[in-house]
Amino acid sequence: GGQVRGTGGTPKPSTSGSAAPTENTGTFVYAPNLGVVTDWDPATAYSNELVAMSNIYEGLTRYDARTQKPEPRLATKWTSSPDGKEWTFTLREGVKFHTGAPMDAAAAKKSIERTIKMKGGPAYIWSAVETIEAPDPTTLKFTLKYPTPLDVAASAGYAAYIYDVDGVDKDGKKDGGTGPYTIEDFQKGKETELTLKAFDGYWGGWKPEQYKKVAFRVTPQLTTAWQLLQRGEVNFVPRLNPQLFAQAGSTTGVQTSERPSFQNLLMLFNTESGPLKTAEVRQALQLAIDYEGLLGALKGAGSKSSGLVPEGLLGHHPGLAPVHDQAKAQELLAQVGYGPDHAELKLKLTYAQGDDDQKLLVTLLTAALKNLNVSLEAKPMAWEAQWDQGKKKGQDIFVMYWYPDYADAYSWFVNVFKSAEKPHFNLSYLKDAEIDKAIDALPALTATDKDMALQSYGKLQRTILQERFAAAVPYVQTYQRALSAQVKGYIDNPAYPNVVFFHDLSI
Amino acid sequence: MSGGELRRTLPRLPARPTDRLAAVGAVLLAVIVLAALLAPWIAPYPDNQPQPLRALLPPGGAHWFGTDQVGRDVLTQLLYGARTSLLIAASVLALSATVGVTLGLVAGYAGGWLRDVIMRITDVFLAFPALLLALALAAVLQPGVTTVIMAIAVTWWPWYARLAMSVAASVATRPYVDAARCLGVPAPVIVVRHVLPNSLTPVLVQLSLDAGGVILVAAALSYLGLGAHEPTAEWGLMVEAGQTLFTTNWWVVTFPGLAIVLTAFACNVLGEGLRNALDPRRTVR
Amino acid sequence: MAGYLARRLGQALLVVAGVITLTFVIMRLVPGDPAVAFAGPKASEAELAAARARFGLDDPIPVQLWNYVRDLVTGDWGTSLHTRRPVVEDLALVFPASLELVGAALVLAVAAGVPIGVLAARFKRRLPDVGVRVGSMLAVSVPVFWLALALQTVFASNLGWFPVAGEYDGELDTTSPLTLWTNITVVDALITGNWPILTSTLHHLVLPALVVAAYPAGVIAQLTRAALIEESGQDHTRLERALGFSESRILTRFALRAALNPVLSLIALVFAYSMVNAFLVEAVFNWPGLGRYAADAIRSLDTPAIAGVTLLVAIVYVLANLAVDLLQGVVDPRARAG
Amino acid sequence: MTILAARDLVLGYGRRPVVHGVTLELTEGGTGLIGESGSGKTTLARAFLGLLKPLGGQVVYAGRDLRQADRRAFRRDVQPVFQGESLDPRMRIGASVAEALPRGARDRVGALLEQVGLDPELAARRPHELSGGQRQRVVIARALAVEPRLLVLDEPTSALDVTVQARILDLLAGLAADRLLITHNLAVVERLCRTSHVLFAGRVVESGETADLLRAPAHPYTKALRDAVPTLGGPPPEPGRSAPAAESGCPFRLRCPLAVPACEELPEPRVLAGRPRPRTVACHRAEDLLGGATAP
Amino acid sequence: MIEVRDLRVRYGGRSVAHVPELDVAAGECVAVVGESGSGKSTTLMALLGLTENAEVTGQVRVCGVDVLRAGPRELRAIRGARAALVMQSPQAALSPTTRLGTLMRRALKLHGVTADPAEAVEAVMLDRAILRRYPHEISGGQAQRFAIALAVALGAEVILADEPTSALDVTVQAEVIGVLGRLRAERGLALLLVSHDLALVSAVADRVLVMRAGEVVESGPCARVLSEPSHPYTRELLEATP
Ligand SMILES: Nc1ncnc2c1ncn2[C@@H]1O[C@H](COP(=O)(O)OP(=O)(O)OP(=O)(O)O)[C@@H](O)[C@H]1O
Ligand SMILES: Nc1ncnc2c1ncn2[C@@H]1O[C@H](COP(=O)(O)OP(=O)(O)OP(=O)(O)O)[C@@H](O)[C@H]1O
Ligand SMILES: [Mg+2]
Ligand SMILES: [Mg+2]
Repeated sequence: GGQVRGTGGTPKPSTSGSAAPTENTGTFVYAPNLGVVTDWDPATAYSNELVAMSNIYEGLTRYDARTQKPEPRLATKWTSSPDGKEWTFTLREGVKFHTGAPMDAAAAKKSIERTIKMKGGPAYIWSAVETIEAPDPTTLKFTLKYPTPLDVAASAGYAAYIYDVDGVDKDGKKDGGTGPYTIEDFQKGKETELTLKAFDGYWGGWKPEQYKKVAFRVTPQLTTAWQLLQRGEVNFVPRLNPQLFAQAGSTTGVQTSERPSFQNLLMLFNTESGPLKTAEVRQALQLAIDYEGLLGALKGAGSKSSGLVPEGLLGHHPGLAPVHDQAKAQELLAQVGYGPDHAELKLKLTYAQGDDDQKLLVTLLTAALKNLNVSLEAKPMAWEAQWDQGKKKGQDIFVMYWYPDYADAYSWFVNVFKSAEKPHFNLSYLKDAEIDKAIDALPALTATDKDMALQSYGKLQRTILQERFAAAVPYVQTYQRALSAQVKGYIDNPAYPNVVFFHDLSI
Repeated sequence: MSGGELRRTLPRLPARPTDRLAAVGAVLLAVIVLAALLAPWIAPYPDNQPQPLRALLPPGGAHWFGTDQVGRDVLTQLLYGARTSLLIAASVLALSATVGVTLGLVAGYAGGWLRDVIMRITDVFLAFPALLLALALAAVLQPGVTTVIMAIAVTWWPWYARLAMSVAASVATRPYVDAARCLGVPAPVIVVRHVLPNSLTPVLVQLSLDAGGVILVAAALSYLGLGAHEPTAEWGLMVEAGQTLFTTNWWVVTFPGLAIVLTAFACNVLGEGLRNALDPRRTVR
Repeated sequence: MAGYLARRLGQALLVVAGVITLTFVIMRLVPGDPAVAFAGPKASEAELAAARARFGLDDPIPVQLWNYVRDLVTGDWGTSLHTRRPVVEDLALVFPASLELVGAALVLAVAAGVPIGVLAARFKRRLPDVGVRVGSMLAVSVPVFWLALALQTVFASNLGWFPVAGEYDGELDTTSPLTLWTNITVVDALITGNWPILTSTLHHLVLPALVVAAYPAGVIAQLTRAALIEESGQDHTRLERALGFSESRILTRFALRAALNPVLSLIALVFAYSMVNAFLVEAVFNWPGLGRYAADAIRSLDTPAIAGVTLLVAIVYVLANLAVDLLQGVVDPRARAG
Repeated sequence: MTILAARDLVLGYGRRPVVHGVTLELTEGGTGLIGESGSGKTTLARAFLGLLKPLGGQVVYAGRDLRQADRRAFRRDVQPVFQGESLDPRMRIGASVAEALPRGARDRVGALLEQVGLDPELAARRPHELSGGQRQRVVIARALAVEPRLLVLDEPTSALDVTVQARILDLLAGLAADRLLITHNLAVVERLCRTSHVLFAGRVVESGETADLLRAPAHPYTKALRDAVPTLGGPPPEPGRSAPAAESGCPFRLRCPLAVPACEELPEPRVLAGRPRPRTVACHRAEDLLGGATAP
Repeated sequence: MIEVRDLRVRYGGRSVAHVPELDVAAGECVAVVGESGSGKSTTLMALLGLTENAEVTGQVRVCGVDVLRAGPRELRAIRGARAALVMQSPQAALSPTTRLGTLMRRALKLHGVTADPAEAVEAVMLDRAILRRYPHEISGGQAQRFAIALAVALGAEVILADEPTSALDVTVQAEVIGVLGRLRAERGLALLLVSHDLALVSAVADRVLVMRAGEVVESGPCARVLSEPSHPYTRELLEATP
């Protein structure tokens, strides 16, 4: 398959009012910078394929970042018991899998049970589930081991899909989803790696102006992607650099969308060994970061953080923004014998190789710290190597992104700041029983008492950032998308990074 | 190096000025080396001084070559980058020539199975595409200037081994080497006293030709994120960091690119001139 | 000749064996657990252990090497951690595109480099010669990645003469689908007479091939010039002159064939070099070849894939050398004796 | 007295033999080695100097196989003087000569140079600053430094002008050391070597006293060589038959005016008694040649 | 056939060869002898306008063409066809990648001469099979004779032979000299022979030029120069000749 240049690229202004909407014969071309699909199994897929699969498969719910709540998808409504351990979902009627089989509670149960059994990376979203029952075709009942907000978990971008277990095909020839699109052609390694076509029996129906075809054209270089977008050869570029994005904003035929994401950059300080064992040094580091300058250099690719939880998630508190105070930092360092008039402080930092934004942070931080007589040895590393070294406590500052697999702030705390015998992602090596206890209580609170949960999140963040100084949050990433101007209905949903829900679009 | 010594290592330099083009190369290279050495004094701004608010200013009064995406002066970064590039080139050439020439001389003089073994090993390294082996090694050793040097040297020495081997093998059949053997001079002494000095000319020529190549490979490695990294100033890195700005802020990419081209060009032209002057019969590889 | 061939083949095999060992050693040295690369960034310890067992990473090193060699020989080059498909299949898919690009570039390089070299030699030390020398020196001094960006910006983006990226117009897949035989688009389009795809591919090929061709064209021009000038300093050229042949005739009819020999052996070298240069160019022009595959593999520390690419390129190099050795026998009768 | 001898010596490069079973002794009064270009003269000389390992047979030095012999004594006894680049182009003359001297005796350089008729001042120069004749004298001086008993001379003068050549030959004739001389100049052999061996295609085809050899050759090749030398004021030399060396049988038979069917068998070297002194020849028709017979 | 007046060749201002007078008539053989580097080859090359980067002055007429003032076309017309050069080290003077037959056919075609290459080589007692060979597959003597065959086939009236036998075995030398002598007798060929071998010269040449350090020190009929030399250098040469 392929896109038809000219029809897909040239906007056909939809004459408003009386005339019947034009039939959309174009192909929507998405330009990812990496291969699209590596794993076609909806149970185990845990990578870039999310972008395509979210349009082929659907979960019970879909998270809406504006309302901060899961919205109905395959489930039309759901209830939970007061203790948050029993969840009952009512399924949508008349939904068919692409295989032709009907989607009912039994099928849903089968698919979730298969996902759990496959033990793929993302299957943990169901880890609270004890049993699943399907008392009637439209009722799906979960009994949990411990309370958890299952409606949010069920909105996850991975492993939450309801699919026909007989439709799974690891070669991507067919699929067992219920979503608006189904696979037309998949050729690994080709430039246009994947094309999707409309599934005629989609429960949500089809309007003439919607896109019936979608293609993924792999474009590693973002300048290339930008040029293709300008020439109308592609319709959507998930990421541009700030300069090109600014240019896109003033280019006719191109529209842009900008939205803070659920992904923030973390600088985890080694609280257990090395010079950062001293709390004052950690605090000084927090203060030494020129947050505004960094955001200025990012030119809109990031927004100021406030605490660990990005805006749009339960747990976000507006008052936790970090401050830049070079003088205070110097003072704090002086207290413990470092700084311009004292001994030189040498720090080791590791960050992701090939990430421009992290590199920017490193460049600015190195220069800023030099003025404080702190020499920062920053090493870009492949993730595997960086992580390996991190687990062995081989650095003073570990820089990484964090984002939740489903829209729940719990992810930051349980993974990054809960103590563990052997460090996994808690690379600030924080060990604090009190914090652990507060973290463990979070899911139940979220499932039962959202206000209490919000308070608890606030307290935890203050403890971790402002008392223990275990980490710094330089910024929250902002998604900057560029798309053809004639496309209507695009809304960036940060809960599903880089995903375009093509069915929502029209010309 | 005194004049006498120079003549000793570079024999038969024709009296007439070799070649105007080579002279251009020599001058160009001298300017670049000087600029690198004097960077701290001639650079208009201090090394690695980001000013995010002055980012991406076009070339003009305060910044002749503009500023980059974090507001560093591009000219300053270029001057400091010259140090990195030249350091890498010099280290790689020194390392690989030392290893390669030593092995090559031994192989060429000794001949027999020793030569076969050494040559098969160099074959293996030659079959490895330089950039790819360097990539793999950079992945192993962690990116950094030292890594670039090690990685490129590992892929570069076989060329010198080969070259030195073939030259040494032919020198070893010269009557004066035979004469030395007949006088009972021990083999290591023969290699050092007779074979080495007489094999050096083509190696020197190759070294100067290769300097440009090393700079290119180093830039490519940095460009791929496997070489020098922030905050080290390096030309390949500058191109990489700015590559997405080609259409919007051309100066960030164009100047470092030109710097690479000019330096490589200077080395190549100079090397070619030297070769023409010293041994016109050897062909380029 | 047969004995020579056998010896040459034996040497080539030895080199390949060495490359395999070296590849293996390097892959073992890569820090970071390949299992981590497979199991994903948020894998649990149990999942890591499973992945490790799956790749035999717990076996002793010699056993691993032995298994590795055995698998390679039986055509099992491992499974890519990233694409999760057999590496051989991946390579079969992406290699032809690279071959197409590099092949086109080399054809361009030879077609341009040799005549340019002849021109320079004919007008030695005069204006055309100086122009050619400066030009060819510049061509070998330009970083390909930079040249690629520049040409793309100027000729595709600003002037619009050539497509920005890709191998051919995507729509042709539907309007005139291509039957694959060799996986090399140009060749397949020729075989099946698929003109739309052929012309589209050639159009898309121009810029990337030009970029990849810059370096080989430069060295070929330089070498042709040098070899011709060397030839024309030889006694036999004097004889040809004494026989009344004109300079141009001497260059093209006598000297060129002898000069072609070093050019040929050079082609084997630049072939491998261009292959790697293509890696850098493919990313810019979005060429669906080995380079993009390798870049992904390196980024995701996909050990089997990196090893596969390395081996493939090394084997290509060895084969190219072999081919050149044999070709040299055809071009230069003196080489046949050796 | 014999210093060096070859017994059934087979020599070659790689596996390919170019010298096929040569047996000869280097006796006092100078030994000449003459023969066609490419016949293996240099190869043989290199073997005598221990620079080339025999593929078969042995070089005998002081009664023992060279491989078991005392290397240091051998190196002192036998020294080469080659044509061409025998001096390291990068070393000063003095240093080159000194290399041959033991550590304590470096001051003898000047004396050695004087011995070969050179100005000691030349020690400070490099080879390319000397003329060909001077260079060759330096080489001889260096060889003489170890006071050898035998000089192996491979075309020591063929690159030189006839005038210079004459002076070098005078020098050689006056030396105490004995010599093995390789040349294609028959007049030179006649002057400097009492005995001579004629090589053709890697085999010794004739050996004997030089004077006898040239006056009355017993092998057609020796005769062809002698007859083809132009003489001052003499007639132009007569062309002979041109053909490559034969693969089997007598290697010279394709060119030989006297060839008969019997020549398809390789002639063994045999001693011809008398006439006037005994000599060895490998030819079926030696007697006919000496007897003055012509082609059948 | 050859007329030289006051020929001087300079390399970078340095005079390397100076010939005040040299004439070679049809059927005649003139020899040039002298020490190495005395300018013998240079003189020969200058006669056909083949010196590179040299400054050549004087008067040179070869086969009626004023070589020093002729354009490239005129020069190419006499080169090979009328005045042929037989170079020192014959094998090196043949293009290694060209079969002998190909070279000969190309040369014949160039000058529009119809001659049978096979007959031409057989005339110098070479097997016609040699035409299918490459230069490295033949011996030095064969190459030498091939070069002569080439000159003969092209119908050259003048042959300039530069030390044609210095590297050769005396038996092969005899052959080459024999062929040239026959051509002189049969076709009135004019021969200019460079050599350092006085004995050979005395056997072949009518007249002789003795050169030293770029100057002609003595010239005259062969018999006279060699029997009663007037210049000390000639005497020295003669004395040294065994
Ligand atoms: N290094 C070598 N490798 C291979 N073959 C060789 C080598 N040196 C000489 N030969 C061959 O060995 C044979 C004998 O060579 P050698 O040099 O001994 O001849 P020569 O009698 O000294 O001839 P000349 O009179 O030309 O010096 C020749 O056929 C030559 O081609
Ligand atoms: N192309 C050149 N450029 C500069 N000098 C040259 C050139 N060709 C020859 N010469 C010089 O001209 C002089 C005469 O050289 P030529 O070759 O004519 O000598 P020759 O008499 O032929 O010597 P030989 O007997 O060694 O062949 C030499 O000093 C040589 O160095
Ligand atoms: Mg020899
Ligand atoms: Mg000469």
